[in-house]
Amino acid sequence: MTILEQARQIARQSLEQGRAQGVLGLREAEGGVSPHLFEDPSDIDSLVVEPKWLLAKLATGILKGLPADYRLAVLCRGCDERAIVELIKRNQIDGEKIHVIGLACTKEQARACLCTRPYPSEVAVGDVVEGVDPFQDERARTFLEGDQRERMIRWATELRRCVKCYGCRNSCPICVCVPCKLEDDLWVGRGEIPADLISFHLIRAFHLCDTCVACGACQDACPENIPLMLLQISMRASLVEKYGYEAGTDRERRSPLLSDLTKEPSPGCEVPGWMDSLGDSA
Amino acid sequence: MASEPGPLNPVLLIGGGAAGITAALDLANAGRAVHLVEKGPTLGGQIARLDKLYPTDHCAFCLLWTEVRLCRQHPLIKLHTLSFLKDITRQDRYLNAMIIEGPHLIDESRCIFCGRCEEKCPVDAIKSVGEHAYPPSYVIDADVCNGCDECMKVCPTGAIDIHRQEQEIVIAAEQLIWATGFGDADISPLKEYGYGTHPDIMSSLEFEEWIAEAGANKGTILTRHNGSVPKSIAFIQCAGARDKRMFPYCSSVCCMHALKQAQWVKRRSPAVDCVVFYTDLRTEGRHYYEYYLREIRGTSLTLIRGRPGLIYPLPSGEGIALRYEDTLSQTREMRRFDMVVLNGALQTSLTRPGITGHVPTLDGEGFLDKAVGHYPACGFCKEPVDVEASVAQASSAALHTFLKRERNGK
Amino acid sequence: MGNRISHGVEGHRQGERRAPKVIVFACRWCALIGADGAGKKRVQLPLDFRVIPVECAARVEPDSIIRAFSYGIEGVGVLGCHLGGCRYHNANHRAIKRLDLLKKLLATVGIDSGRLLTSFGTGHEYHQFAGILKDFFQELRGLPPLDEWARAATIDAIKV
Amino acid sequence: MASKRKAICILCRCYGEISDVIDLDSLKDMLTDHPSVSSVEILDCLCLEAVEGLSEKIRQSGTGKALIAACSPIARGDSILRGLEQRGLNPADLELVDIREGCAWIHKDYSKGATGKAWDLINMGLASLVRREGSEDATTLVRHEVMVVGAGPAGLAAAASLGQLGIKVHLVERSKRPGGMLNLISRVAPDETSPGEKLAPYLKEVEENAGITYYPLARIASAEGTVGNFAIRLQVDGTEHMIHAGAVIIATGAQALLPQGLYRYKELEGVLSAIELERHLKAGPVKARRIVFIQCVAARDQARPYCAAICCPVSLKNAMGLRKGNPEAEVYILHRDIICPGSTLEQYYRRTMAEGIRFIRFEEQNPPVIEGTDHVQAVRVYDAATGIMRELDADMVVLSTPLSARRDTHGLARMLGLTRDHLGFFEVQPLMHPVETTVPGIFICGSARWPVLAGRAITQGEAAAMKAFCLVSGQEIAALGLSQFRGEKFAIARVDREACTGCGNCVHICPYEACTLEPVNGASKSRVDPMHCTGCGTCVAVCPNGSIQLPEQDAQVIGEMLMQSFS
Repeated sequence: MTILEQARQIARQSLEQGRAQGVLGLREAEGGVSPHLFEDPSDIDSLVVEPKWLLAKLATGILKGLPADYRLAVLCRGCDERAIVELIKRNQIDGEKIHVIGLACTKEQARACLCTRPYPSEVAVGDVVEGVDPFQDERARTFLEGDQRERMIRWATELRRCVKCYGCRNSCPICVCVPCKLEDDLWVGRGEIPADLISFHLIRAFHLCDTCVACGACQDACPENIPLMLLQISMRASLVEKYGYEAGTDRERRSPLLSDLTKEPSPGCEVPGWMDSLGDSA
Repeated sequence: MASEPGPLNPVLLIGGGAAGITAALDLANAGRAVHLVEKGPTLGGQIARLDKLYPTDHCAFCLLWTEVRLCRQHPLIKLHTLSFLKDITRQDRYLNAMIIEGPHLIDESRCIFCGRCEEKCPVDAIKSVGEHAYPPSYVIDADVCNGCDECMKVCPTGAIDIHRQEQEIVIAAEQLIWATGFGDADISPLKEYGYGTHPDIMSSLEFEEWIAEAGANKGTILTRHNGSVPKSIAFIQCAGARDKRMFPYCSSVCCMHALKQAQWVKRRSPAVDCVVFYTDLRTEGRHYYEYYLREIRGTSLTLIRGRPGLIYPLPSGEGIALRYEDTLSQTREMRRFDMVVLNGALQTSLTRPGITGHVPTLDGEGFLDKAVGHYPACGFCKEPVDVEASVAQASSAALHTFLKRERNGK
Repeated sequence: MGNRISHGVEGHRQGERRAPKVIVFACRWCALIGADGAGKKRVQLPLDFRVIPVECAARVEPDSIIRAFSYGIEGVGVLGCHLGGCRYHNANHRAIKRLDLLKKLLATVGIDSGRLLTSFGTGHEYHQFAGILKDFFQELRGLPPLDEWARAATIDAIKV
Repeated sequence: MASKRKAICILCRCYGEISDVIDLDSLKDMLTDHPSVSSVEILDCLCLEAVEGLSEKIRQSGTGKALIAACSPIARGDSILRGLEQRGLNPADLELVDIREGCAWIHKDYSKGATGKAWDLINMGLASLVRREGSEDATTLVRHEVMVVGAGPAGLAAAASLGQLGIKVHLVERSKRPGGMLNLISRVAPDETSPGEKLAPYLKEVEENAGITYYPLARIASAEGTVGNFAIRLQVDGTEHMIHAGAVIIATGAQALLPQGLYRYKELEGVLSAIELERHLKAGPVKARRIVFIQCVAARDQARPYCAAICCPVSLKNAMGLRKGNPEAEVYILHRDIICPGSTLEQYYRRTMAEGIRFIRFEEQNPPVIEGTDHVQAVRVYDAATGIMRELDADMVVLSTPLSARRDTHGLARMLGLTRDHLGFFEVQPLMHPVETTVPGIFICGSARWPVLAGRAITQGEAAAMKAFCLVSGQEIAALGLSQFRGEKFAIARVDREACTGCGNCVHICPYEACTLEPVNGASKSRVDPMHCTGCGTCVAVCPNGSIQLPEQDAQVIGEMLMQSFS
């Protein structure tokens, strides 16, 4: 059974067995593909899984308009699921109302996204392929390693092409703030194109430091193909290395940046000894 | 000279250390007038002499900071610095106390800390009241001052008048709280410790000031006799304390104090070999034992149980010799150190000569007699305690002044 | 002449290049007291730094640090209390974690992480504060200037 | 719009300390044309003269805002501000810029540069001043009542003292009888008074004082509210009570640890824990001839890295007690260190030695061994001081275990938002505030914060009572955050409900649990409890779109300051 057939079958089942009143997925119609909320099992034949299309933000919007007892299933990929988890943690989605039909990405897709985790927590459709280490990728490395000055020039050159279309922000499944600091003179000079090289891009990047799920939506959306996702990689790596924390993988766990060193110790930070427990009081 | 206390039932507080400050603030916050009598030029007492505090390694001034400012700014607290209690006469409901204040050769309220006087003074009689004192100001050491009025001439605000005299003030108060704290005692009488025979044999409070980050050496560890980096430092516990010849009591703060100092020495120059000679390691306070474990684990600090029998400077001048028995290995040894810190001989400051009238009686060990204490006391002058216990006592002493009132009221 | 010492920190005269501009976010409870002490002691410091007092190092939002760089400021310092000494119940721990991560981001885009100075519980004495500042200026002088950003913007894209 | 507002600008010469380096006159000229400056003035020494006239000028200046360029707040600047404040000016309308310590004194040799820097500093100050708006008062009326949790020595002392001061007290106790730990012991160390004597005055007060209500067999079901007005629901065997209190004093004490599985406890006859010995001694003289105490049982080790402070004095006291029961009794105390700090305890230690109690020091790494079949016969111990292995005949062995934190307090801690250390004892503020918790209005005393002897527990109880009294004797409490070392209402964080996305970052990062999320038509929005907020601004740094701010120094201000920093 092909991936597509698997997907359709599961989607149909979850509607028929009433596990969900609606399935959010992609539909192929009039020769185009677009997101669609399937509520009638008979429509499922038009459901498709390609291309990669992030539905998390859409799901957020849809759920707002739906009755409280409505259960929504979303057919989505690893990154998309992680985005949903992050949105749940940030109180944008009610975790009760949504469940995920996990779709694993193919090797090619993983490589294209430099995805470290090209599969959802529970894979319903497709087969798991292991992730890619972005630091092994030739192109990525030119942006992450090597001489500092060179990197500075390289990034400046890239960012200089920015036309400030806000595509990166709008396409990001996590960015939900209204108003947004990127539209505030205080942080980013208004009416400057290219956008302030440092403030626009670094503020955007750092706002996502501990929530970025590395979906790559920002750079896919960028008309100038600025490799925006590469800004996140070193920060994500350091969070994993220091705290074993990866955004979107655990609904219960909050970002380690929100707790002090006694709860989430950080290597290299010497906290007064009497704080780190030598045993419990029981 | 007897006069009625004011409507706010003023309380007279003797001593502006940690305990005094706390009691003063508590009373004032509860709406009572306070006369805070401090013998030094500024508030803070012994804590102000300390560099770091155990077990949190806070800078001492940092914790004192807010309290001192609040004291200074509180409308109900009248502060008398450079003052001491001369005489108490007791009426039925209140007391009259004679305070000798000053002389304030420099009027703190007019000093803008421009430092011209210090610069001008030919005999270096003028010193800042303290690195972190609030408000920053200068004080003239009357004993050093040669009476030339250069400072008066250069002072732009007319804050200085070296001819000011001390003045007698009579305070009518309803209550009195003793919070006179402690100081370090001279233990040269105990010859075996060799105090005074070598500049690098010092008391732990001297040592604290010597290694203080705010001090002359900016926190670097140097010997006193030639400013070289010491290779080894010995901390002698219970020197002069738990010792019938001097103070039979345990000063209770010294064990942690020594561990703290050893740790800071280690932190600043890890090469220094620190040895603590102890009798019982009394780390009973909140989180103290963990602090101690951290010492042992973190820094290579040596603990030896035993009190040195003899400490003397080596004739050749290179260092100080220690004769001791390690009572846990029952071995007699002789060892050379560059510096020796004598820890333990802390003495209540209550035994100040010259107080007349209704003075407190002291028990055999020099503390305010618990049995005959007419007025509440708190802090070290009541019994040897650490900061936490001392300020807790202060608050409870403040409370007792109210309770006494209630009783009197009934 | 007790407190008239010169720390030997030269102003912008030193070095051929213009001295770097520095913003220091100083925690009121620690570093600001050091800065104040430096004043009391008349320690001579380089001109081109500005202190912005904050109640706690944790209050410093990364955005304002980034914004400072975008204004052409070449070094930003965040100085707070020692671990376990924070007035606000370990708030400074959170600052430490956050700023560590920010350094990573800055390094990624070629802004040396040394340009973001974070130091905790080390600046409360006048000599410590002066020392930190002096070393910071020294380090910044050694780094490639940030106007590379502006210049780089005019160099043609490098093919990758 | 606040940013349109102007301020008057006062520059201080400080008798040349400033004006010798900084060219104040040219500063004045530049400032006169400044968009947000209404008038400029130079004075010789602000702190000594003209505060009176100044306040008038400021008040008449229309905007009532003033920027004062003088010395550091840590020097004299602070007193200037206070002076103006006492003359009725709003601290939010005053800004002190330090151009002495912060500029003139550290750039003596660069007059020109220093003047430029002063200009920048003043601009930064103005940026913050003209934007700052005074916050409205947030106050709560104070309930003149206090709830005391736990009727042990500490709790009783606190309750009794507050009662005497005419404060309404609710004394809540989990068991039936008041007295706590003292109900379990024979005599009180070190003065060997009976628990009854010790507690008599406090119990009397609690009984007789109409203002003190005693709730035995009570459980706390829920707790809400903040300093000034806590609302606590009580379960008193079945029935429910509602208590309102302006302050809460925690005196829940600690519990005795039983030496399970140590030193053949429960395996041999005659091996008892200290608390069991207390029971026997309470019942009457104990007829044991050879008694061996072992100190630091399950204490000062890896699992329990703390010294419970009271075990040594207690063992000394019990040793004396046994001697009273049987003057012939041989008593040995095996210890790792005798912890008797201070004068009273040290005297007591010496007295017990004089009485003939024998002390043997052992080392952690080779603890004593209990010998015997079904009844203890002897204790073998390596005497560290002599290096001899000794065999002591014994018909009774007493194991001194430490007091450990109550296991059942975590619920209480959660309800009141208190933190506990890893040993389970309640956290307090460091050193200078030993009875104050991180939650305003909640105080703590006795062994709940750290094991103490009854005497000290009572002192702490009184200390807590004093703090509570200061609080509840007032009429109302204003919510103040810390700003420049003092309480200011404009230092408290403020949320822009429109912008808030409800992400909850502030809720999770706030060290004081001051932020909460509450539903506002569908969405959840953050809310700051002004009584809990201390104005540290940690939340500001993690708010993704700056919807939470410190009015004192909001993002606008920081941004402006950065912009002005190098002109």
